[in-house]
Amino acid sequence: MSDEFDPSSASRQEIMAAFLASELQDGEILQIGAAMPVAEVAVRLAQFSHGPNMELIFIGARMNAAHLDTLPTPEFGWDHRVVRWAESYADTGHRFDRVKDWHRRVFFIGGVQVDPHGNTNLIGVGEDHRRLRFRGPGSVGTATLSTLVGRYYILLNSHSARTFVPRCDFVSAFGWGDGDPDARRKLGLPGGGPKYCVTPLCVMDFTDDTKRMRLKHLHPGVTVDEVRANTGFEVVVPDDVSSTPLPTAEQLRIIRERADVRGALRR
Amino acid sequence: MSDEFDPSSASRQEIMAAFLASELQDGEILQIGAAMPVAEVAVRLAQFSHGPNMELIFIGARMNAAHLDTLPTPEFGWDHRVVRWAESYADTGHRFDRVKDWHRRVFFIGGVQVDPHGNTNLIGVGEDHRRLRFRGPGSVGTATLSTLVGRYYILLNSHSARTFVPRCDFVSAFGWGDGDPDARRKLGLPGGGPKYCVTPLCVMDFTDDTKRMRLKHLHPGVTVDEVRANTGFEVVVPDDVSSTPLPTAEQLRIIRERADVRGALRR
Amino acid sequence: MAYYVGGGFGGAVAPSFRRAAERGEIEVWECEEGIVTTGLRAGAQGLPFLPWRGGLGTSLPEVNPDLKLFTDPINGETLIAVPAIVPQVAILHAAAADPYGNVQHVGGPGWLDLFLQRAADRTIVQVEKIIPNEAVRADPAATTIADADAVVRVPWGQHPFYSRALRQDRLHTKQYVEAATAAALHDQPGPLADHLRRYCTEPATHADYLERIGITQLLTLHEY
Amino acid sequence: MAYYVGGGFGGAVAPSFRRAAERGEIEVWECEEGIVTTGLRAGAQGLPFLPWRGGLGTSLPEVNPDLKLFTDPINGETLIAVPAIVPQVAILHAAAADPYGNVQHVGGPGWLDLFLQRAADRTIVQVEKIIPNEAVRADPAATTIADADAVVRVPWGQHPFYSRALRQDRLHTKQYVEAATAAALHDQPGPLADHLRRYCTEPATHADYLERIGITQLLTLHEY
Repeated sequence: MSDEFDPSSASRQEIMAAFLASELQDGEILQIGAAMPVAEVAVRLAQFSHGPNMELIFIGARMNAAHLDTLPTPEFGWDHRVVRWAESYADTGHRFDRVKDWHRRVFFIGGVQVDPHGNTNLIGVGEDHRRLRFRGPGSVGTATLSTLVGRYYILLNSHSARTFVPRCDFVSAFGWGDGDPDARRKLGLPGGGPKYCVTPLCVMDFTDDTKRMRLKHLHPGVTVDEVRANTGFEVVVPDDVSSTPLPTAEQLRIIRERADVRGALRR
Repeated sequence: MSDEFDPSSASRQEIMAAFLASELQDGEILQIGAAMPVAEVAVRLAQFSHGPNMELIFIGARMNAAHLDTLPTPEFGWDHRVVRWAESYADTGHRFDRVKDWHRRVFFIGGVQVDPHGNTNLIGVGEDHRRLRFRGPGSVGTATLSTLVGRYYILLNSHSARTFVPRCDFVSAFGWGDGDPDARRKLGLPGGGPKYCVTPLCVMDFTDDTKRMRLKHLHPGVTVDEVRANTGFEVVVPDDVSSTPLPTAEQLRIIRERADVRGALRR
Repeated sequence: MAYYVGGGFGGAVAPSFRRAAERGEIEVWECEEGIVTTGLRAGAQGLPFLPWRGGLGTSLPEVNPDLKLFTDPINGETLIAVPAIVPQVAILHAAAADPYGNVQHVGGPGWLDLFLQRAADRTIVQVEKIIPNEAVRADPAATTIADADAVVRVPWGQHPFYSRALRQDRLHTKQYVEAATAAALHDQPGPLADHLRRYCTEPATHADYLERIGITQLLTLHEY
Repeated sequence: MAYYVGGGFGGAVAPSFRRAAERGEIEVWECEEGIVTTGLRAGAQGLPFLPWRGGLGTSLPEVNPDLKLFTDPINGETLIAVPAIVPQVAILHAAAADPYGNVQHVGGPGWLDLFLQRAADRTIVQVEKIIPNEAVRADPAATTIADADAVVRVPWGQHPFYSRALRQDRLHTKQYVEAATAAALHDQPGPLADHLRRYCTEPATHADYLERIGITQLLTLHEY
């Protein structure tokens, strides 16, 4: 393997993608929404490296791509260069015909705001819903997905105190509510909730007792202080914060030659 | 026109079919269930004689057949010789995707039992549902259709006191309940309910104030006493009971040459 | 679960069902097409119930106490709450599937099949033929079931009933209905026992069964 | 009604919508894909509401008071009652229709289109081409809408967006999004006014509009 794939050459986003890929188990059903480049690469890497039986669902296009040499990342929502490989379609609306098995699915969710308990907001920022300071893109399908999928990952393109707020102005996907580990069961939400929050600075999980965000891994070169300075609430910092594992050379090769050929994560 | 189509040669079932056809307006959507030979011929006669814009729905196969010389009557449920002309299918289950416009539809309903207020029973006969004396075929889609369609016709292959009972042991399609003209509105049933009951002996409508079956037409050769003797409740007999109109020679020609080529109604 | 047990297959009411129901040997969950569709949809959507209007005023909620009248929380209308129906296994027939469980119906799914599949925990689909995965990818919109748990190649698997490609074997169903009627209503069990032995218990394989029907008869079932 | 006004078309949030919503110039019926689907289904089924689980615990029932929490009458679970959504008119794009209103999508209906049609009082479908009624009868299972109230032949009618056969004109949507962003966020209304004049108000016919796009650009939109 040449130096081209030296683990130290991994970009932050490549590190995020490799970390997420290592989370995904063979045989799982991975659902990827629009405009999630890290998740796009993560599921491809997982499929190509250790998940030949994974099913990938891009918006509504479901496929197994294990036999392909490369699968491009989409440049827009329904990019034919991706969805042409579909084995079935489940269009908006129709995809709710069967949700009883969504506990088998894994999902990735973004947010305009994220609070310490993993509740997320895509609706907007402001006190008055009729006069938002910032109108967000809307809930898309995240209220339903976060309710039902086996687990999901909060995945952000930036890590700032503007995003990580003590309390979301609005919640479009319920994570752990006020931090009661039983909150989801009490509400009747069958899905497993958010597992990790992955950002360009770090990976956070949730404490067992209060379901509060806790630093788990720092990406190389990132300090605890940097995370603290860019998080609008007190993140739990345990003694044993470790470095995020770097992609192996083989993982980097797969990312760059097969999963992210146009280099979306290297910009 | 030859004597072959002399109106006096019409069979009872041909008279029933012609009467029903005269009820149907051009542009209406006519839904026909399984095992309803008189209705099968009636809708074909209506389409061929005066209803070029009618839509016919045979079980789930929707078509306009006005351009055809003949359309066979089915010998069994999904007879390919009929459904091959379909323009669309709405299969069981899928056909409930849109019921909001079923007020535009006309339906024909049978019954193991029929009561004076047009409630009908396809479930069975007996006091105890778990030990019926006669187990009927079941409600099929009639509970929903009778709730929603603009109007329907109760159509029976025989007229006997076993069928016309003072009170159905079970009701699978609600007609006029206990006879309150407002009963359907009070229950929230948007459909118009049963208009006529058509049998091999007569045509009955419903009184305005008590929604009780009332003799309207007697088929040729049938007497009021014959109807009374074969009806298990007191049917209202007004002064002006008239004869059921006979099919015209032209209607009979269409029935025998185009709508009922194999003569299902002449046996 | 009964919404229709009648005419389409050759008798007014299926005779063996009729006898068993009349004798109380089986429990009948009395329902109706709109109601069973609603219950299956609730099962598929992971909801405890869905509301339906058809059946108001009828005996259905009386003879089936699982159907509950309730007041809708928006307009205050009375509706029927149909509880979720969740089959453990749906067993279906379809035209084709690839080896990965992508099923493609041809000429429409027919009947309740997709509703059964969506509500069921698991689904087994017998198909007329296995097609390559490439054929599925060539027309992904034609895939009606994306994740069957098992597919089984069973040519003429719809026999003696019909699919969208093959007719009902009316000779065979007539023979069955006559035998079953004799057993159920006239206390003559012989012909039905013969029929069941010949077509159900004796054949060791589906091919054995088809041999007993005969290729001549099978070839008459192709619609066009 | 907003469940998504974002990225797929070229911007994170559609700029003109964003400005109008932030200024309170439009009323936003905040919802979500599962919820809007449920409301449309209620409309199509003539029901006052249907229940949905997705959205429990979120702000959706607060910011949209039409969504009401209620207790299900079977299991006693708390669910969201989504009221019926009934569009007066659904305006859709599809591949083909015959002159009688039989619409056939090719490559799947896409998006919410069939749900809109089922819930709407009336439906107008623009199609790439009109096909003969005989072609419809040759494949009735392909008919996705059996009773459109009007069909209109509009070649490249999906432009600048995409259908299952034609790509999005990303050159055009990019130009629009840049102009709309300048107007909405940077107080530079000129480019948007030019764009709207050139493509919306000036063209007298759809063909006029297509001439301004140019056949060269249109031909790039054919996927294969």
